[in-house]
Amino acid sequence: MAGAAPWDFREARRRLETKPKSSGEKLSSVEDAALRVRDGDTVAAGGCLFSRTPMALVREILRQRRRRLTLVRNLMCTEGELMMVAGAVEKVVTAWMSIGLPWGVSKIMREHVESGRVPLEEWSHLALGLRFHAAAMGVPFLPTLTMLGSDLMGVGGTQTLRCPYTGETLALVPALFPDVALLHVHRADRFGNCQIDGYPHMDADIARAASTVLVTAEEIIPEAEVRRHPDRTAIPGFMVDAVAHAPFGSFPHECYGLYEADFDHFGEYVAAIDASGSRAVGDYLDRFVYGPATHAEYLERFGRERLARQAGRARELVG
Amino acid sequence: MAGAAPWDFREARRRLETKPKSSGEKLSSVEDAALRVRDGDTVAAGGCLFSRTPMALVREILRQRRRRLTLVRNLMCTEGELMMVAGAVEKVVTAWMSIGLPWGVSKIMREHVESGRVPLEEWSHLALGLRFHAAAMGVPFLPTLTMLGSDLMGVGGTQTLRCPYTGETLALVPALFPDVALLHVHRADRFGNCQIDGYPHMDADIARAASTVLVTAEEIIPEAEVRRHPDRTAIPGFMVDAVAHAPFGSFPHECYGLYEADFDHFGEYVAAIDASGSRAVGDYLDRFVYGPATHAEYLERFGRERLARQAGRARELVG
Amino acid sequence: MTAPRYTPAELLAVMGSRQLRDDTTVFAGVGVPLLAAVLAQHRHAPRLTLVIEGGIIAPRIEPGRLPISTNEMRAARHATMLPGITDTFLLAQRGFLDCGFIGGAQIDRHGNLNTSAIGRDYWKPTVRLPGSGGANDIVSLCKEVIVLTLHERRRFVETVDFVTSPGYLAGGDSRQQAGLLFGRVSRVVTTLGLFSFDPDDKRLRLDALHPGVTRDAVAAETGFEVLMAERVEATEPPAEDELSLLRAIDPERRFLA
Amino acid sequence: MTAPRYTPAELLAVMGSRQLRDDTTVFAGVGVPLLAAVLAQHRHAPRLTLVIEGGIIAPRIEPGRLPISTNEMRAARHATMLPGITDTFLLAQRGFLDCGFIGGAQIDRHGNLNTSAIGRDYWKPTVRLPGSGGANDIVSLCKEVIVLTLHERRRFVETVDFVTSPGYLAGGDSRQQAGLLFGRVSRVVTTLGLFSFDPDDKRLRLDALHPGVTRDAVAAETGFEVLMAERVEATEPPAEDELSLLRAIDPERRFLA
Repeated sequence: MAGAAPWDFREARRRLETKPKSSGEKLSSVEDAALRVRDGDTVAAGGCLFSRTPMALVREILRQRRRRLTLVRNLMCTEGELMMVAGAVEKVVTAWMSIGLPWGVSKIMREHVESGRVPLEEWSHLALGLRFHAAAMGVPFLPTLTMLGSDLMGVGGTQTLRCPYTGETLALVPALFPDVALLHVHRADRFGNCQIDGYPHMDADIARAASTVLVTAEEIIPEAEVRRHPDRTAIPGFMVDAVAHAPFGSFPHECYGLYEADFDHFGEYVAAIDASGSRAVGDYLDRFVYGPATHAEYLERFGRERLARQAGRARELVG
Repeated sequence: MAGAAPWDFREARRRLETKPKSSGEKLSSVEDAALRVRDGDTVAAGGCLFSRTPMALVREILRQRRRRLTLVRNLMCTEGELMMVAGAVEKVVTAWMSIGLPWGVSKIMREHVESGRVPLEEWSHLALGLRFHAAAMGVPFLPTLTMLGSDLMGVGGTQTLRCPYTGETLALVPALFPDVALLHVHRADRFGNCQIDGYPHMDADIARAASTVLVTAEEIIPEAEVRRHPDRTAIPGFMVDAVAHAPFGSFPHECYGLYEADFDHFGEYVAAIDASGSRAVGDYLDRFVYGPATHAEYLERFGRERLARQAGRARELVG
Repeated sequence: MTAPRYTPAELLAVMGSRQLRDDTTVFAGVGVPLLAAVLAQHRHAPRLTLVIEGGIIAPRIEPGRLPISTNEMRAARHATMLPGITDTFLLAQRGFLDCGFIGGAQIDRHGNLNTSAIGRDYWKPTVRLPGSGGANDIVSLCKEVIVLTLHERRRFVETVDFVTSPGYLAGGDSRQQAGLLFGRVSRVVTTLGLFSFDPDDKRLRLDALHPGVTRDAVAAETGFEVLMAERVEATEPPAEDELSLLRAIDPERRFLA
Repeated sequence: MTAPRYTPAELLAVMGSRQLRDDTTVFAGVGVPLLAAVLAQHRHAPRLTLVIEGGIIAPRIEPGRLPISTNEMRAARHATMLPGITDTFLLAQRGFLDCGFIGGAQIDRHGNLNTSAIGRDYWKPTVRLPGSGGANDIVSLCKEVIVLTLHERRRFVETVDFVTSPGYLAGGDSRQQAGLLFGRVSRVVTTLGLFSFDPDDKRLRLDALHPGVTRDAVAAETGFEVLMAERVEATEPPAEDELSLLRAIDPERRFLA
């Protein structure tokens, strides 16, 4: 971020202006895409909780041993825990962090935050969404009625304004322009045009907010197919810096319509933490992150049958 | 609007709160739907210029001889001229009004505005879009960089603010909460869930901004079909007050993928105005608006062949 | 002594479901609130529209395959619409969502909720909780809010350490003074009874006791003095059809146990 | 005297197209700007992305079926994306749109454009024009703006009656002072020559004359004094391939006549 405040729309715009907005080739490997992340970057991840998380990119960033990242994501899940234990993040910005109701409050999160090692800057879910929306719109803030009166107002430095039209008190949430957006989508063409099925989460705003946009896609489709369904496109190619083919790129998280999250895997992961704390996450990193050299090798750790089972469960749900 | 300022988010919210948000039956006739418009209402029409204009609803409102309406639409076309000559509008709020490049500046608009009979409150296209977006968000204004420095700032009473985060000057455009939204969509179910193909224009924001939402649809589909493609739904049923089946409901304007605008018809309409001024529009109203008792009768004035020709032209373009 | 006919979670779900009305939109959290809303749909509110913060409108929750989170396919099954998350919360800010229906947390006498941090220093808390998620937004923006929670002394504290989600703040009109012009926590449904807030001070007030529960039991499980309604009613015990419908929705007893 | 090899509109389209660069996004108005952008795509800027305000990204305009408006299927043919209109303009506000490329209007010596009203009273104008449409937004928000216009004395006025779209306002840094931090009208392409604005005063300046055009001709068709670049260049006349490509795009001569 080079010292600019996260809401500095002038600086964020200047960075975009210097970037070529090409409709040319964007196809990349996951590894090369991740090389565009630098130590110290503010990184926003798309999807939400264990849905459409850009896990292949997250794992590659950890493999490349990035440091001092600020991770921003509305509801953080295992990707946040892995980043904490790997020592990749110096701060997280979120509305909620754990895995999900059945697995209780994240022990890893508690350990890192309660010790002061990783500050957790909390916003309401909507407020953080509006921060991305403000940035996507190219303005320094958006007005809202959320968070007013709560102690969340003091955490991230939200301001209030007496509305010049109505005289009422409004909260102004500052824009958040990340350095990098990490997104996982259903389909993209080689020029970076991206299409998403099911719930869109905040990915479109995050892509517009960031200076650099890295995408993995379940499928790379011909441009002609994009042009046959232009009303399905959520992110235009000129916004995208790199797009990599990564089937099961959210796994073990879910991708709408394609595979369900692997709750058994979450269960084993949490059971290991319950047994041996963050050391279990270290072992997990060795096995699932540092061990496999590529995304394909990672998937081999699970095997075709396991992936097919998860795909079948998704088909049942959206059928 | 009962005296409330168009940006009064408190009053607009109170009106919504008193309305049942039902997932129940919304199916109606065009006639009964239009009966919900009252004299003096602020009416926002969806689509843009000659695309997806809710013409069947506009014609029925004219047939019902509504008066003192404020018509809001980003780019106004023949629907605005008909409303002016019929004496239905006391004001228009728009970014642009005429029919299209080949037909020059609207003589009807000039006559009504230059004489002071119908004030034209001008906003930039984005500013008016942001006014709907602010209302859709339930806030009294949105910040923007557009319109700054221009004489448009003085027309509608836009304010400026020194940004508390950056110190820069920003324009604040006030929300616009219409009494009624008139929308034409591709598909809806009987519960009011609406789907749109192609360019979405501003319809989703307009639906959220208005107190009453009236919809015509090219096709009424079973709810099960909506649930098969929930990511295509733009407007949820609980927002909608009435939905009427109106195939070719935008005609002679276009509906994306289904029929092209009837440029020959525009040409004849403008030629008649060139020959005999607004009297030609009076004749047009008699023939195409007051004459046919229903939307079906209106379509008969054109005949199946003409409609089929326009449908064929649309298929060529989106194929 | 006979075994109770229902678990605390079942009691909460039944009592919660009775609060919901037909022809309304309900912004429901996963777990017991979602179960209770589905029960209401099956029983007395067929035109109730479920809204889930992951960006899901009107799903048909499949019995036995209940969602674990608000952002997953089980929560989205056969929905009529899947808007973005920000858009979904903005529906609440605009006034489209009648009822926020959320689960337990630390709650104080003015209905303020803490799901963020216990301890004096936010940045180095004694216990860090998961955070607001959408709770602050739901409580700030819905027309009314119903909180469902187990009634335990550690949850019902005089003043929360951190106001994640604003109830009535310091009471009186302080919520409105802070700019929260709309909405309110109208009801707290617990395993002991039904509560609301007195119109002036906005302090927690007992309106009704569940079968077999005494005022003393409420006092024992509450860390501050609870006001009493002029007439404290008794709730009807969960009916057979309520329990059987509920159990059919969660046959695995994922949230009912 | 031989017939001219090209019409004024053809000259404008060719000179306009030469201003566009590859690997950029161009926010183009219909008519001559769109034609010129399509010509650039065919000739020297294959990776130029067209953006059209109706909510259209990267359409493939079909020769002979040119769009009449920014909101119709002809403008959207084979697009890669169809965002909403507000979203499309916000791409410009965010900084994604490199070049605004718009057609003629009344223009003054500081590049301010009037498409709203002629006369002193906005509410009762002598001549009411159609209005801004997206012009104000394009001129306020794109990184740079190129205006294409016929060069006529009635269009080039000292000061416009109404600033619909802000050029440099009163000159100097007044545009920036008004809060327009980004963008600028970088170029005015007319049927007589190429113009820009001098760096200090921000007054219209002649940079190059089209073939056969004199400085006197410019002065005669301009209602104020035009500055001269230190060296006024001469543009290359439209080449055969430019004209033939252009005519293939608009064989009906809908906009080229």
